[in-house]
Amino acid sequence: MTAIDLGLPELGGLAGVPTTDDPQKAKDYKSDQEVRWCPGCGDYVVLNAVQSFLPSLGLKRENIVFVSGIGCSSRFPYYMNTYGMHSIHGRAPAIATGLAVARPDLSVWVVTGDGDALSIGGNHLIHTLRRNVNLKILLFNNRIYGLTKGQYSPTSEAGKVTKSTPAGSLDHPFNPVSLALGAEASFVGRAIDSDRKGLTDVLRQAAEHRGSALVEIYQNCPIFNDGAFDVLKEADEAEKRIIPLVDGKPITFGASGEFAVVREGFGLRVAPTSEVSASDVVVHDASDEHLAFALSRLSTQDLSHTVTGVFRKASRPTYDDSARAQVEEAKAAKQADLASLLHGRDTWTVVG
Amino acid sequence: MTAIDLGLPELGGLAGVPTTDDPQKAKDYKSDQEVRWCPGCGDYVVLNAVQSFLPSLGLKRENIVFVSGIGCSSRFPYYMNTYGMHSIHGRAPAIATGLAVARPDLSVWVVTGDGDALSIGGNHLIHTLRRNVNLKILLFNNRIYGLTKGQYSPTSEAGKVTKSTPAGSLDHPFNPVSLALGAEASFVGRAIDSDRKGLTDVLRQAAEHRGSALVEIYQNCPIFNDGAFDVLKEADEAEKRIIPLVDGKPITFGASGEFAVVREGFGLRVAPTSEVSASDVVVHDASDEHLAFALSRLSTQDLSHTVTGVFRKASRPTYDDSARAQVEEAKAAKQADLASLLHGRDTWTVVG
Amino acid sequence: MSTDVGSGTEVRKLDRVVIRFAGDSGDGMQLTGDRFTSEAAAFGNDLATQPNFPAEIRAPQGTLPGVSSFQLHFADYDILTPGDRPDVLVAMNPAALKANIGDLPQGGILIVNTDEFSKRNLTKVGYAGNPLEDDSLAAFQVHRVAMATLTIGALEATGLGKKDAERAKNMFALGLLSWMYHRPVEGTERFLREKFARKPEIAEANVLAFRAGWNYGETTESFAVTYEVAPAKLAVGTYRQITGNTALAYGIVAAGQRSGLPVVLGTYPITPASDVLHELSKHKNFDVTTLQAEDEIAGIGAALGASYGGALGVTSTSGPGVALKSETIGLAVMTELPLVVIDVQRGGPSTGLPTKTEQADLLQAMFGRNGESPVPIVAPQSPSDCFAAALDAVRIALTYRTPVLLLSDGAIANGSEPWLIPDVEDLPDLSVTFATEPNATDGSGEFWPYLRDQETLARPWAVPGTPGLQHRIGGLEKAEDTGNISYDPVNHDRMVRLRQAKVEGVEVPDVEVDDPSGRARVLVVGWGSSYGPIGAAARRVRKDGLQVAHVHLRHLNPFPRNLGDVLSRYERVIVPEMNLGQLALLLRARYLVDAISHTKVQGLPFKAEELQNVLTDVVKGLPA
Amino acid sequence: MSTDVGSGTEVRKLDRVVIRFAGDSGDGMQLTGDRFTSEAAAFGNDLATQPNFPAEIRAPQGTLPGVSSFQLHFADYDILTPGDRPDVLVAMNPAALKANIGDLPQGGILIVNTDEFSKRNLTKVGYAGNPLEDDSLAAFQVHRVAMATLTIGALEATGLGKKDAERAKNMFALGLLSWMYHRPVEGTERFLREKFARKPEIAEANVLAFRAGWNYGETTESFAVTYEVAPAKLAVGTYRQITGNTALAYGIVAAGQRSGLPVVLGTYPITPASDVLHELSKHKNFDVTTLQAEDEIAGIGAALGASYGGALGVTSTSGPGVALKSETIGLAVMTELPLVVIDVQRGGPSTGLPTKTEQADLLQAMFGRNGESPVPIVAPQSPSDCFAAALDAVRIALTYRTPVLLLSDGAIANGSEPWLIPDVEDLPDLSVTFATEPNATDGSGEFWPYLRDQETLARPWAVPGTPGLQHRIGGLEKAEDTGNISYDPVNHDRMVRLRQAKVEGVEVPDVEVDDPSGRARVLVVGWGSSYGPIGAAARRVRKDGLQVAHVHLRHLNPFPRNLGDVLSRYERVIVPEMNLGQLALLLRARYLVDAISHTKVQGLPFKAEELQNVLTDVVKGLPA
Ligand SMILES: Cc1ncc(C[n+]2csc(CCOP(=O)(O)OP(=O)(O)O)c2C)c(N)n1
Ligand SMILES: Cc1ncc(C[n+]2csc(CCOP(=O)(O)OP(=O)(O)O)c2C)c(N)n1
Ligand code: SF4
Ligand code: SF4
Ligand SMILES: [Mg+2]
Ligand SMILES: [Mg+2]
Repeated sequence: MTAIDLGLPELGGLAGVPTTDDPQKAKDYKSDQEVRWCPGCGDYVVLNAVQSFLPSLGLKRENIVFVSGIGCSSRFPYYMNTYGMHSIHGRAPAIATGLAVARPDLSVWVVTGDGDALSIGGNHLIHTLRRNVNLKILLFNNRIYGLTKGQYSPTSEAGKVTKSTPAGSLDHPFNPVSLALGAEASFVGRAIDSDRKGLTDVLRQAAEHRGSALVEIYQNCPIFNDGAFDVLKEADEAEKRIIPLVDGKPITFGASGEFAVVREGFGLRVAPTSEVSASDVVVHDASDEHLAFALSRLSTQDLSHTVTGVFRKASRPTYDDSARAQVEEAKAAKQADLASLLHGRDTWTVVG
Repeated sequence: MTAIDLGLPELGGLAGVPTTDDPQKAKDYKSDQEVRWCPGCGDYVVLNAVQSFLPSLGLKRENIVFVSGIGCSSRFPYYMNTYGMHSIHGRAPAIATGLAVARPDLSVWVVTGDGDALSIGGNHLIHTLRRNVNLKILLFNNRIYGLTKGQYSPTSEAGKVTKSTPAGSLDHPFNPVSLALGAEASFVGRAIDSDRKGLTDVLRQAAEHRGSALVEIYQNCPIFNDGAFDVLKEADEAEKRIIPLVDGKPITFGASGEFAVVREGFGLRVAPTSEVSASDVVVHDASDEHLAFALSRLSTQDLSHTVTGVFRKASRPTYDDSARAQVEEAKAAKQADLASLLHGRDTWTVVG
Repeated sequence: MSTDVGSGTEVRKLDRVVIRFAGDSGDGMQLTGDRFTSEAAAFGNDLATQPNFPAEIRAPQGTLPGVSSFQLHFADYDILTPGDRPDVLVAMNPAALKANIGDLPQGGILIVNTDEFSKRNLTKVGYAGNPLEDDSLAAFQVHRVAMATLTIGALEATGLGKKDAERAKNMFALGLLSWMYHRPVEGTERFLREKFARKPEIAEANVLAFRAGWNYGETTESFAVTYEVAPAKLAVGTYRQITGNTALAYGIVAAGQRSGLPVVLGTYPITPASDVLHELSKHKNFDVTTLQAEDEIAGIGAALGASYGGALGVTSTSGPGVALKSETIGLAVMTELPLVVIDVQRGGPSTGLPTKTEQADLLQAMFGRNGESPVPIVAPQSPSDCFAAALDAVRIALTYRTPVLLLSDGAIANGSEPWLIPDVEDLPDLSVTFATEPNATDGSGEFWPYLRDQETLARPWAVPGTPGLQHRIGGLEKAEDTGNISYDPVNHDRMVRLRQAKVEGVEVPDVEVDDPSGRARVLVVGWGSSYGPIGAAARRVRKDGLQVAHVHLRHLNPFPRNLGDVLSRYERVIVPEMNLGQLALLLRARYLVDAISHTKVQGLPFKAEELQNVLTDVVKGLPA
Repeated sequence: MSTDVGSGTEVRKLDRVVIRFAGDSGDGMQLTGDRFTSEAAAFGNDLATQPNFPAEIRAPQGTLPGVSSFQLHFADYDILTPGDRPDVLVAMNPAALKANIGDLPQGGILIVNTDEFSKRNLTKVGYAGNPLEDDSLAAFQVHRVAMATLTIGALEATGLGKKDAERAKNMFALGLLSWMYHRPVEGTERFLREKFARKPEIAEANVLAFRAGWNYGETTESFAVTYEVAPAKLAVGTYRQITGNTALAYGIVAAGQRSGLPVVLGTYPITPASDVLHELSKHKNFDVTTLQAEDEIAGIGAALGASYGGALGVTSTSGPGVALKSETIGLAVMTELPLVVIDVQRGGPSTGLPTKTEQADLLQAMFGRNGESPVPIVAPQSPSDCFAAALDAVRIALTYRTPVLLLSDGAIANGSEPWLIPDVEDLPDLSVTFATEPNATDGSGEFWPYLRDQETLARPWAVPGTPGLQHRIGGLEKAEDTGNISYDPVNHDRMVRLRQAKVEGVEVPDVEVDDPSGRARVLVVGWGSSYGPIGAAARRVRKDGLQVAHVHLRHLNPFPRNLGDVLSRYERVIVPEMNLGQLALLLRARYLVDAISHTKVQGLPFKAEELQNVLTDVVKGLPA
């Protein structure tokens, strides 16, 4: 751990960001740019959810920044009436890190896609997570490259037939939640584009978390991967598949809680609630990294089960707070005397 | 999964690589290049171990290739009398992937450092692991950048004072085994430079595994991070700390097995063997990804406990086998008739 | 020049026509254009095409950014460009009209689908009034056709829903235009039946709509004139239509076959290069492996690894991807392995204009790496030429063991033209010889991986698996011959110069000067996709009785041996480029010739007319 | 010219001396050299130094690759280089002798530590016999000194183990040389006591060894001559020694202070640039944050993010790192944010010669990005000049809102020289003004992030947190003024030219021509670290009565306004570079001047003598 224990983790994710008492509306967060996603794209729903959610934080709008990479989803910042940068492919977490380090008074959000974050940008993502930079990372996972017109992505199922894989793709996909947990993430959540309430709830927890918060959002791309998440949207199927997490609560799901999550070895399995004893039902504990990992594995690629909500939330010093603390400490310890720096220890003088 | 099920996973890691009956010695694997690591560097020990181990595989030497990145450890290929490429920083897995795809008759090894593999090369590493390319990746982890003279690395402990972090580093380190597991690795092992037997055993299992095998090797850098693993080398300390894994065996350790690994929640803890019932002692199962993850977390940065051996070994089609199978299938299905390809479907003819 | 036919319609003979189909991205304009192209090709015209997509995947319907268009130029002689401006504009909605009308010359033919000109649609694109109803289109020959209504009417009997029926209106337009230009129609009907083989009712609907369009022209009297463009006298042989990206992919496949090497493409999708991957991924039966990597760096890394293993390693990308690949290109320079790096250039800098064309990566290709890191550069000059350029790039890569940069661009990539399909037997033999024996010249019996071929300066290609030739290569400077790491100052200097000499020594054909009269005093020098417009401009200038010579460079590094000589023979050298003067810079530096740049960086190809004016001015400005 | 002193030793006065200490990397040669340098500085000489490390961290002891050396040049006048060849070579072992003797001129002084000349050590480096015993060193003034033995002897009383005692032999050598050159010794003794403050017995041992060396000279009669080099007449002021990398780091710190901005360095270690990070990481009290990122791309990304947030973003690397950063530099060009990119050049291509110097990244800096992507380029000419160059780079970045490439190199980075420390008050004022108000010129009350300053063409810097100025930027082409995404062809052309014009309009001072007689007909043009050798060569040529003019470029892009004019005034222009002629290419292309390249790519700085010969030949070759 860092040498300086400032008790910083106790701060909220938004500490230091100026607030306003002026009432805000979703509309205030809409920019004047025409939204240019395809009709029916899941990105619209997420955009609306974010625009509706932000006013509840009561922040000064000018202190919010959205940084994105490249991809359909990465056009997000243009539509937000906040500050924003639509950067280059995969690099948004790196750019946002510099910004977050330089500016404790900003709420910095990263918007990225499954290709942007997990393909070209995979390294920046995992390093940002381990450093625990105070960024909220929204990963729009449509399991396809949208902007480049439909190649398979690192989250596409193996065997996927796309423009670039007419005989089927060969790669075993990433499970973004597992990957993030393996990369020491302090906060990982998941939501589904169509579930405004669930999404908003995860966004709120992410915003409140001090440190990197990765939120995977299942997002439909009606053009190149239509219906990828349909089974999670048809009511009866959804009930059998979606496992929403509430910290401290037993993990049950289904229309009337008829399914429960119980242990199996070091992992988990789903059982009819009626067939297990109440004490066997796993109680969610977002501070337990092992449970989080097991829940991530329960969420299989084929969506037989999809865990949503906050998998993990842990307190750890953030990189940016610590970096600023080091600077402040140094300033307190030693005056910034440029002349004496330039002179150093060994000088000599030439006189006329 | 890929559409073609060739039952390939049943193949050994070296299937397809030509063997020889000529007896081989360690010496045969030494190149004529002078070894140029610092005196006492752990890299020597690993080099010797690899050179001593390879003859036992009975492969044709010319069918072995070592590909490395940049770093002290990455000079490894120069010292091997095999084919080799000392490439550029962080990119060895990518280059080796192309080679492995093109050449099923080669045994391809990647040599890399904690900076090379986990800092600049992190993305290639995790993608190689998820793809399960048939590569053996030796990650020399000295928890420091050796070649550039001593900056902290992604595996250095937080708070580390180095040339680039006079006030202590701020990053929470990666746990390479956890990271690999989060990235869908099919084989992950760990060994300690000084433990020739343990190292050789992991190397053997890695070689036999068909798919990506990541082997983390704790390696001492006497110049810039001396003694980083000393506690694992002093006999009495080592006994209390090193937890060697044997698949199918209860996990106990200590001079006379006086410590045992038992469950705690979804994770693990160490207990005196005498205080737990035999049935509570966890039996290692390299096919259980949850157990592997728990074991990786038991191995803390401070080396209180260090699990060694093979954490995980799972059968999954390899990317390179599948890619070749697709090509072979296509060849079988359709003749390679260039003229007809060039003509396509719509032609017209201009006559004199 | 004109005759009457049965229907009473006058038939005018033309030598060339440019048609532009424009509509919403959902209107199927690309398909319509493609089909007309095929009809023209089947008829024996020469032709060239230029599609123009919106940047968005699906921009909102009916908006200006959502307009998609397809321009084709067909003629009774060999033409060079898709045409500067349309003679005929087909506008399927107000947005298409607004976005394209500026390009239609006075007197041009405008065919409008009136059904879309609702108040709402007009306001959406900022029309205050309805241009079909005021006199703003007075300068054109306007044909107002209710295409949707007519199509729906024609399909009533099919029982197809209104919405589905309306979808076929692009085929109505195609039918009408086919009638106007006396095109053969069988091909299109066959095509539609094949394309929708699984949905016969859709196939039938499209055929019906197509015929309805034809009949509309034939039966109504709105069209007083039809046009004939006779077949072109083209070189004898079998032709097909081909886009640049397809030709490039075929060139790579052919190179694999002619070299006997498996092809490994390591790549990452990016506009406008992705289609090279898409195309190659279909041809695994030619021993082609395509690897969609995690990023550009991994893509080129895999290609280089495959080359090291004895395959033909290829990577494809666009400008921003080249930037990322530059470190690995440097490694390929140092390890002296064959590698083809395809850059389908697009508008820059940074993300720039991803769907637009530009030639602004030449200097990046030359110099975009640390240290002295020379690479040969090859550029195709038209869509079909991508095939030959790819073979040539592979020839250089294999012969000289070097990465080669192949600079295509967005205009070539998506544009198409007829291609005289070569005989497979006539394709160059690209077979290579791998090293199999120790080669040391000191009697040591060792293998020296950097002992060079005296003629090509290439080093041996000794692939893993070859007994006795075990060796190690890498990015550190190597000792001459032995290839061992060397920090020796004099060796480094020598190796830097050897690598440079190797690239400078690449055999490339002399440039041919297109100077029919032999009396030109002005030379225009171009490279890449500007071949068409420059060539067309030169023809026009000559038609005006002025003289201009044209040299078009396929090889940008090294330059052809005779180039300096050629340049010195002219009083003025003018270099049109879709950048700020990159080739001009190289020519000036190399030959100290006062090459004058004419630059345009609009994401669009040059127009022949524009260059004609530029050249005319220069020629007329010469001292007497 | 020489006098006798008490000890009977003759004292000769010299105007300049070059000493090279050479030994095993474990022998402490860098420390020894540093100390001698400090002594010379304290004495008032002008001086310049050049360390030379092995590429390996710890190459095997006693081998050629393990040799480490430190050369210093001190004089009674202002000198420009660390010297071509040593007058005195101190060789601590056979490897050091073998590796360095080739540079010692005939008659040079050679001081050898005989203790290491064992059979084993000799064979290790390939000596058949002992060169100290045959006549192979006859051409030199050889002093055979058993330094280890003498040191151990001197330390016997301390009770220190033999091995520890022997370690101090470098101080013995220093003492001996200090005696020979009449150097002040107090500084060194004080230094040793401070350095080993925590291990007083080691401090004492080193002081004793140092004195023993001194006394050895004073008491034995082996040395018949000692030498004096009088203090130099330097500009009045306070001086210190400084290396290029330290000066660079200080320049950045100073720029932060003078601009009032926090500094954020985002970087990744790489030789020879890492020391910039190391140095900056020590100065957090100046509001400097250093971020060691996961790679070069993340490093520059973080720097750019910080700039976007209103900090001074800086990134530092060497050539291979620049290759990786190129895509992000392009983004900085497009977003028009200030950013300083430090490239401490090393031998290339690829990994190349990481510990050696080269100037071969100039064209990469100019052109190494996709599209038309202009950036200003600044190059320091000596170690201490890095300070001013860094301030200048920051000035340009902040004033014009642009990434700036700062090209240092390995020779400058590690070399050191005295630096006349500037007064802090005299440093330029770099303060910036952030945008705070809407600025639209159409009365809309909007904020237009791409509305340019008329004079500088810079856009406003509106940092997040500023109320009312919310806006979005990115890598896609922007509409002029509003900065909205624009695919408009004409806008793109205009923006490409505006970005170019902005960089071409950067204010840089005119070049000053060093042509003392005003009669030179030959002009030598250089840039970067070749300033010293070119300047020294020019002096020598002039001493020989010939005339040559020298121009040294700090600004490579844009070139100074008067450069074309200056070039045109000379009959011959010669451009020496440690590359294959990169600046020459730019000069030729821009000014059509027949600049002749003199190139050397050996990983080593030019020698003044070599350039003297080149220049002399050119001058003498002029037509009368
Ligand atoms: C350096 C670089 N490489 C490649 C591209 C092309 N590219 C743009 S977005 C993208 C992938 C988009 O996929 P994803 O991140 O999943 O976003 P989506 O469009 O699906 O929202 C690619 C390959 C690019 N713009 N830049
Ligand atoms: C593109 C690039 N960036 C940076 C470097 C400098 N560099 C070389 S090795 C290295 C890190 C080495 O650390 P590690 O991988 O842990 O290897 P070790 O030397 O410790 O064995 C760095 C930063 C480089 N050679 N190339
Ligand atoms: S392509 Fe897919 S992800 Fe992209 S905008 Fe269209 S629907 Fe959305
Ligand atoms: S610096 Fe460390 S890792 Fe590198 S060779 Fe020396 S001891 Fe080994
Ligand atoms: Mg996606
Ligand atoms: Mg390391």
